[in-house]
Amino acid sequence: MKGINSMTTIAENELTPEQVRDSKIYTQWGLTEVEYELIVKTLKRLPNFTETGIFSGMWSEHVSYKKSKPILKKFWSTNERVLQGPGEGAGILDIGDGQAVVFKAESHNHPSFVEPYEGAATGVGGILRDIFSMGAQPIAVLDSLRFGELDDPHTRHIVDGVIAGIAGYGNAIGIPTVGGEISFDSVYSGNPLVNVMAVGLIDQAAMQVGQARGVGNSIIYVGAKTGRDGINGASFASAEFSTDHESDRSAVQVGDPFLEKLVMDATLKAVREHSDIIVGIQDMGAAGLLSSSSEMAAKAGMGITLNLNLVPQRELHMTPYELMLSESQERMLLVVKRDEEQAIIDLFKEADLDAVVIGEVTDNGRYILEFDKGIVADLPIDFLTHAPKQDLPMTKPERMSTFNDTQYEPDIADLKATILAIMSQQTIASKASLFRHFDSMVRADTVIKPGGDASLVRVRGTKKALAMTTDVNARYLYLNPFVGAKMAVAEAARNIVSTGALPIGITDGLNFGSPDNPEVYYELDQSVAGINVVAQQLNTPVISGNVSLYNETDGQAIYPTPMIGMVGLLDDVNQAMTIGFKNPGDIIYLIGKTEDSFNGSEIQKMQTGKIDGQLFDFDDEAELVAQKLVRSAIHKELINSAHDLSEGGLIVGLLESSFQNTLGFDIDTQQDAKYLFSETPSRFVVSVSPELSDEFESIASGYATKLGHVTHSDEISIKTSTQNVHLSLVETVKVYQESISCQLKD
Amino acid sequence: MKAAVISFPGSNCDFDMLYALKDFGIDVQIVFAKENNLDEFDAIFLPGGFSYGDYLRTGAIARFSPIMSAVTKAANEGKLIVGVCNGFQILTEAGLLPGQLLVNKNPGFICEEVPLKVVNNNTNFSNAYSLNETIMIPIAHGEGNYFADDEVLTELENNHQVVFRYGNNPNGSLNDIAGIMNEKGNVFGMMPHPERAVEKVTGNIDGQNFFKSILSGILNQA
Amino acid sequence: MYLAKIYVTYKPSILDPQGEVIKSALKRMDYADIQQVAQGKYFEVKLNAKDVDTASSEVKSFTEALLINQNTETYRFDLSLVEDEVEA
Amino acid sequence: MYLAKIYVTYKPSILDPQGEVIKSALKRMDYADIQQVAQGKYFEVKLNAKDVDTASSEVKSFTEALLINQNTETYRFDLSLVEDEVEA
Ligand SMILES: Nc1ncnc2c1ncn2[C@@H]1O[C@H](COP(=O)(O)OP(=O)(O)O)[C@@H](O)[C@H]1O
Ligand SMILES: [Mg+2]
Repeated sequence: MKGINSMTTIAENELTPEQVRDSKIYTQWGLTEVEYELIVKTLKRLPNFTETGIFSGMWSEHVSYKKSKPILKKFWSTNERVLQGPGEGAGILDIGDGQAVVFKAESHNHPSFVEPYEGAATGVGGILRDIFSMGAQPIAVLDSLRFGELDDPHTRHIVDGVIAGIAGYGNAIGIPTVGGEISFDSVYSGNPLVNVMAVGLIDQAAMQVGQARGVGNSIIYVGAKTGRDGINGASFASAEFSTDHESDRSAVQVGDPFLEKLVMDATLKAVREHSDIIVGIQDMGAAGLLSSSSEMAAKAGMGITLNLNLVPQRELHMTPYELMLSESQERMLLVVKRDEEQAIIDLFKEADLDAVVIGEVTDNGRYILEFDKGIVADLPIDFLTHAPKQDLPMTKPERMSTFNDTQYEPDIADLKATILAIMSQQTIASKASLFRHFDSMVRADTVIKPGGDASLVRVRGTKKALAMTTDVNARYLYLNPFVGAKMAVAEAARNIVSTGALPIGITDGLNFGSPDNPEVYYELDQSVAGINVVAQQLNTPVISGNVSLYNETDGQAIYPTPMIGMVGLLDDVNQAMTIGFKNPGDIIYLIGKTEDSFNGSEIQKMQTGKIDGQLFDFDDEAELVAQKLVRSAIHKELINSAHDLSEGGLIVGLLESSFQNTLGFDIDTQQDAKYLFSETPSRFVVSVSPELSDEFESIASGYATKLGHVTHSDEISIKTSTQNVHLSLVETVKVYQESISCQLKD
Repeated sequence: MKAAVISFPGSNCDFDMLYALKDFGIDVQIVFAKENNLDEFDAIFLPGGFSYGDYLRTGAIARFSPIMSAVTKAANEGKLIVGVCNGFQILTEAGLLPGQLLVNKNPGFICEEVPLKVVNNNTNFSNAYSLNETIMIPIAHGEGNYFADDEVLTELENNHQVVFRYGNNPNGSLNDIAGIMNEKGNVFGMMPHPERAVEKVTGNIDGQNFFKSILSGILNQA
Repeated sequence: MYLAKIYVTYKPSILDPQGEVIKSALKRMDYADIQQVAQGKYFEVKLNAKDVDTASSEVKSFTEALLINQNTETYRFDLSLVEDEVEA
Repeated sequence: MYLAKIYVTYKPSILDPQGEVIKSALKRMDYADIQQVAQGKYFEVKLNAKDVDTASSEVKSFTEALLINQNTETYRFDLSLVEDEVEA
């Protein structure tokens, strides 16, 4: 091996190791003094410019999870279905018959703020690569979006761009965007959240891992050429924002869904036809070629040597630093058995794609980069891929101790006006004017499209279907991160259960402010704890996820927002249940008890402009009972619709069930009218044919309350113990459907 | 009797079309755009998607791919040619159907089930429907706004070449045009996706009669 | 070698919805004085040809064949002589 | 009123996939002498401004903010004074 002295300095203007040290440029790249000193001490020399950049990328929070790992370790992630837990491109669960479902979530928050279209588009591209790099065919995309409020013109600009970006990428590559969630709150105005989740299907025999095993095996680069886009995006995503963001635009990548479709199809073909010679596959995501290559080697306990002159380049005169840290999209790394490369190269060439051997697996445990006949980096892989962990202090947020323990008392002097106002709230109103831009049906497998609870995608060739959803009500977490996180998992599961499916697993997107703030770190810790409790009760392990920290702008942190992506399995797609009322005369039941649950509710936000007070309770037992009851009623074919209750409470659930097939209803809640708006968890609204109501009541007695029945009239009639109201279905639908599109217009 | 579904780089509804045709018992296979011979096929389907990325103009590049000369030859021989969505855009670019598909009047991709009216049921593509029947078929496009100059439009109408019209024009198409055929009646294009509306499990079977029509059309010709 | 700069716009009779969208986005961003926006395409093509007339007729030919759709679009172009080197 | 003609192209160092696709289509169509194709965007924007300097800085500002992606694209523009009437 060539000694360190042969290392070359590349560009004339590149800093020398001494200049790197003296100028402290590494601090601008996100490395701390302590980390830099540790590097110097471990290497027993000064790192050169390229090596310093390499450490800054690999040790960024986005790649290394150095701050969140102590917390992430606590996730419960094993049960009888788990074939792959956290640690690979995506997690994998057994769904029987030799098949498996693969899923993961990814965030693109900062890029989407700076460059909404490309930020969101490349988010979709990135998460899809995580799925097909496992050897799985992507079958669905979901999103989870948080924006500021629509009265802010800049927010409207971001909303337009993000929606168009998700559509632009997902529609073109031909993977349906089947569901998601969107809500609005001013805490996100400087820091929107764009999380995307992708789901894939795989034959268990074809599973791939991102590992570089076998000395002498070849590292093959496939897909797009490397350009200067998104250089050091990983450290960009690991830093707080200031409003002076325009200069950061260059950290945003540009996506090409056409190219990705070619890469996806070719990669899957390679897996089908050459699984015997492919050793590992890894997508290039955060910190690009650098993190993909070093992590593949680290996972296999090997070393790696790359010749950077061989990397396909889109721009002239790129330096090693740029080549390694570029986040150009649509690129993959394959490890292929030595001397067998040609078959793989030919396969990609056939699709007009670059496929080039750029290096090999070694057994020396070192990460070596050659460039222009010299060595520009020579680092111990183990050290490089294990950033020093940071245990951070945490304290309970100040605000939590000031919260009043009484529940908010809604003002419903005018019940009709209150209902119409609730239905037009940004968070409640129909998002169809936004998700209509997503192709939710391509591949022709979508059974339940956006607009229901969970979405449902059939597994072609079987009777099975997969239910999927993304959920979190961050207002609850703001009031109480532990209980709020439990509620988020429970709500996701209720959505899955409403389709008849059994919840089987979770991916998460942990969106938080700066972990260096002990209150934020506490929120993160408590959220993970809350997720874990319910995940275990439901037997839904957390098999993958993503962390996005530093979601603050000018010191204003977002609400703790751990997005829960959940997947469920329905054995017989013919039993798929939907939220809409089906027949006039069907009896409507409420499952679950309604209590004073108003702190953090939609009606509190609407009437007071803020979220305040101690969060109401979550009853784990009641949740499990309600879910079990609904699933068994669906499997016994006793019910005609099922809809879970969440934001806005019973009134919103009833009306949404009514709108689907334009059927009215006539009910008497026998409770104070305010309970129409209560957000007590663990509740569903179901409708039952009169002939089956006895049988339904026999399994539901004690848990279900009869409310009334479905009608065919345009009228909605609601009695409560305090007030009665009649609504026109047509008028109410209009408010619900047009609220968002009206606000998005100028 | 054999059918081909053409797969252009960037096509993404090729398999949806293939499965739908198979469901109707048609012997069908995928043929790639690099190929140049379609002699063995009796009917040719151009599916939806974003051929070659559709960056220049929808269908503009696909039109010059090698397979298109074979498609043109087949069209001239009187074989059935069906373009759906991107396939329709390609057929117009290739001059096998008149007009052009422009950006939707309110720009942006729309995916929705929309009502279509069958305005000519005396065709190879609609004979299983009743005249003036309204069916629900999904659309999924950003550039489905049918445009042709007045002369061409008049000709289309006079020859009854318009087969489907939108009930609720979603994209600004002139004369509410959703699907047209050539004068000879063997080349057809539509923006909506009947292949997404053939199975009860996915919630809509209004597209079944489209395939039944074609099936009887192919049988008639064979 | 010749460099052709080709400008493609919609024919005046064709509505340009994208221009309208950009215009309203600009208004939202507080560029209040925008009156009208039209979006077109712009191509730079380098080609070899024995003289400027050949180059010009070549450009005309492939622009009409591929770059535009004559139903709705129109174009103009400038041609200039440039150095012979094409990078990458 | 001013008319700005804005030409957006990829930065010279960036190879553009769209241009590559067009170039290979042209080659297939037997335009053998094509060396390089770049596809860009072209905008015509009419705006009011009190003088040419204001107009110019306005155009610069919104082009950088909305019309281009500074990561990969660059632009130039011409500005001219036109009559006051806007159609449609
Ligand atoms: N919040 C989380 N919960 C569980 N697993 C996580 C979480 N965040 C990250 N992971 C796992 O850590 C691994 C690395 O994640 P990430 O860096 O986001 O992937 P990528 O390299 O594709 O960007 C993945 O296996 C992912 O599933
Ligand atoms: Mg990955």
